[in-house]
Amino acid sequence: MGAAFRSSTYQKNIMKEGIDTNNSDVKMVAAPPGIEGEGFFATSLDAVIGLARSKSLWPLPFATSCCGIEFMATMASTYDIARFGSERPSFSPRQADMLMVMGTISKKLGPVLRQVYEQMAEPRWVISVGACACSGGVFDTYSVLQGIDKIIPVDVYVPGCPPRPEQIIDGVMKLQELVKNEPLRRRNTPEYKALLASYGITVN
Amino acid sequence: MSQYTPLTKKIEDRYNEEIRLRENEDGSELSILNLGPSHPATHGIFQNVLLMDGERIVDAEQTLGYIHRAFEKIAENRPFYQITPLTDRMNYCSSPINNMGWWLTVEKLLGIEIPKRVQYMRVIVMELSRIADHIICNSILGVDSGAFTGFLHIFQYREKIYEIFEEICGARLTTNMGRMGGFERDWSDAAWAKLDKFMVDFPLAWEEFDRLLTRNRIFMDRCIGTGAISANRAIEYGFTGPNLRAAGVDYDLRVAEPYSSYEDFEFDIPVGTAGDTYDRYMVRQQEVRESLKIIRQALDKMPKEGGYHADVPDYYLPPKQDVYNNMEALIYHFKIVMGEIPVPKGEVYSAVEGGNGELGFYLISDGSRVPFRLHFRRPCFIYYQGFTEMIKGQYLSDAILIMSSMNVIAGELDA
Amino acid sequence: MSLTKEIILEKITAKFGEAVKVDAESLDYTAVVIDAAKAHDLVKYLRDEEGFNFLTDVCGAHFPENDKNAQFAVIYHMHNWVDRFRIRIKSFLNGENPVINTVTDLYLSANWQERETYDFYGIEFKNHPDLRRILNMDEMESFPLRKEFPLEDQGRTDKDDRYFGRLPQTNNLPNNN
Amino acid sequence: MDASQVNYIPVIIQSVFAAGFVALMLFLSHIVGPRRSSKIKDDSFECGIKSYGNARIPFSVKYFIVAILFVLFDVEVIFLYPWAVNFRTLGFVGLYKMFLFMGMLLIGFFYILKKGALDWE
Repeated sequence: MGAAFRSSTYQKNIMKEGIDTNNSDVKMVAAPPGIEGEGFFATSLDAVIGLARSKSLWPLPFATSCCGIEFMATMASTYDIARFGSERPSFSPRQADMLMVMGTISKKLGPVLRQVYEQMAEPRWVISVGACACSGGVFDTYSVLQGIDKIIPVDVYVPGCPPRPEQIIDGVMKLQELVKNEPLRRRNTPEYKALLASYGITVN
Repeated sequence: MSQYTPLTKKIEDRYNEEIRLRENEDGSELSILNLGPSHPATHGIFQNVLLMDGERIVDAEQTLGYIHRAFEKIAENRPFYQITPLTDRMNYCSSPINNMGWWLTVEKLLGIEIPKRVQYMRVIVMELSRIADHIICNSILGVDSGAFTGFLHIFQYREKIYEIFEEICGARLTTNMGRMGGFERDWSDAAWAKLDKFMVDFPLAWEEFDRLLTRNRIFMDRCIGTGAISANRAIEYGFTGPNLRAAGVDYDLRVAEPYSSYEDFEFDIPVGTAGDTYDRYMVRQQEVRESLKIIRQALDKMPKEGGYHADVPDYYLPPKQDVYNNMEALIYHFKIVMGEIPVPKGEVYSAVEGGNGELGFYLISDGSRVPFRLHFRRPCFIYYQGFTEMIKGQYLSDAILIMSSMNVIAGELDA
Repeated sequence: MSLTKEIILEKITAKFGEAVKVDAESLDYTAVVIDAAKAHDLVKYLRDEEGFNFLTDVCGAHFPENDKNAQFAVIYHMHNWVDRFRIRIKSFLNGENPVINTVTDLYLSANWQERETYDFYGIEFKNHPDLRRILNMDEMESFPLRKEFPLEDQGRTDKDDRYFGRLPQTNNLPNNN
Repeated sequence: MDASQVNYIPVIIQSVFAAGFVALMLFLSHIVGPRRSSKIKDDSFECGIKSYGNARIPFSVKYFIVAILFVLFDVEVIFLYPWAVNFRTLGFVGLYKMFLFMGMLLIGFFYILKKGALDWE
């Protein structure tokens, strides 16, 4: 698929659903919208990069409590998350794409989580797995941070206590959709900078 | 978030004297290494600041409380049946044991007699979750020493145990199983069928897993002789459970203080000799076989009649169709749901043999609907104190193995 | 000689006299209430002479209604493995500055449990090797498990008390998140 | 460009393509990936807490010795490759030469063992 590079238009290109050639349950990933010709296929750089990124999200499993064990089940052979490109979990934020915060984040752990998030390389995404990470969950106590979106911006929330492995994988797939449709210029837009500034993350 | 001086600085100030003194003859100095909160090797969130002499560990300092969720404070604001969801979030690798431990404490306080059949069902559930806990511990010990396939292979059987728990109580991991006096519903035929199927093909898989690791040359070299602790030193540090039995002491609560009719089953307690990582691994391997033996005996000797809960209308929710039809059930239902159950005033301590050791519940009740004070005796929190002594003088890579062989679970550590 | 409740109680009262009282609260094991000053000696006596080789548990409790010098309590659980006999030792402490001496020199397992009790209740353990907070943040001033300390996080902005039937009372506790 | 050099052209094309692909990927990720640096991000990652002190501390010399010895004996293996490829054409003469070469290295190895460079304590 020789892709001729057109200057990436800024507008979000909404991906239309893949065309189901035959109704087999295996759904082939659809090619991004583009011009089909004799022996060539031209599309926007955003779409190609987005598709590539979405299929190779390396997770940083920030697993603290029960959701961490459910993530272990997701990584194991029955609900294999490696089918979605997340084969290699990277525990150092340098090579991680998506920060999966799983489990309770206490106030003592807040600065640690924030440090890990800030040291992740752009483009980075955050999935908050489980009720404790999303909103403090059942622990409305003096020592638990009521939701990690108080200290870091979150892209996908996965409800459940703990969410079933299918739910975690559904969260990853939702994030893949987000990544596929994200324009390359998003990280330099003023809105994104304002979002980070609202969390006190200084961005130069 | 208040800014705090990094812990490594505090430790460095404390060890400054030692660092300056210990100018090694080959010119190397002691260094401070931070095995910090977000680290692949610490399965969970706790921090070790290590004083290292090259590869060897000179001293270690632990920091806990990274997922402290104030269980004991929450337990003081919740009626009795709402505390079970708390207990299964403590040791989430074997949560049904915690639930059953809590129900045994409440039944001891309220003086409820449990029919034999329910006790046998509880024994089956506890032994199943003990197997699940040991599956995680031993397979993660394999992962830490590099044998990833063992984990992938044996973890399917933990999924099968999850399916059995789902049949019984609807949840996989945080089970919230059981009620005061028994179970919320009788076990469906699917649960019994899945249990029988599990009992057929799990022993073979377990022997396979055993053949994979136990006589593996690399695994033996890595585990034998590391992190040894003597028996009386282990008692001194308050070790209980597989870690203590690995050190050579045959203290097992199921035999020392039989509860829930454990005395009807014959099983023996595996005991190690050296108390090192390999012994802890072998004790857990053998304990899984003992648990299978117990489940088989429980399945054979299971009394047919006896229902699935004790006949205590004061504490056990009446079935829904009774509630709509007759008056007493409605009153009982209303009182139980509102938490106005008759609770005597007094203190009770009851302990259960959990996946990691003696899991105790110390309950002070002043007759009101919520416990006045509930303290959890968490085995992980107590025996993790011995970690510093066990890793002194060991290599850093062995310290990782020692930590995962002790099966320290963060949820139970910082409850 | 298998220990029974009467034997052990009579031995303890023989040794400690009136400083010891039987605790009527307990519904299961023998329980003894002892003055704070003598708690360490009782634990030492039980360990050396009576063969209680295992200190199961150390925890604290807060009884705000009790009179002035019995508002806090430290509870030790000990277990004699040979005779399979458990005992509970409770000693009440003053409400203003609860102080008791540590048993870490007798049992190493008491170290962290006493630090946790200090962390939750502010009970001072004299000559404890390293008494500082263990589970909460180091900068936390108040002791959270005391009864007057509210459960919920005070810094919350999203949970409006009016929806939960609680009047938004102005609390005078230091804001400590 | 006589005959013997011509059949090297595919090898050159192959290596150009390989190097080119690597260069292209690096260049692409350089221009596409957003670069963002802040004080905290450039700080060294120490398991989530603020790192303190510098990592350049003098460490024991035995690490360095073992590393250099490894490099030394690893290079020795590289010399074996050309010899192994035309082992048959060299015949016995080549074999003795290689024995001589290996013998000298063995002497070096035993010297190291006796001097105790490899024992770790």
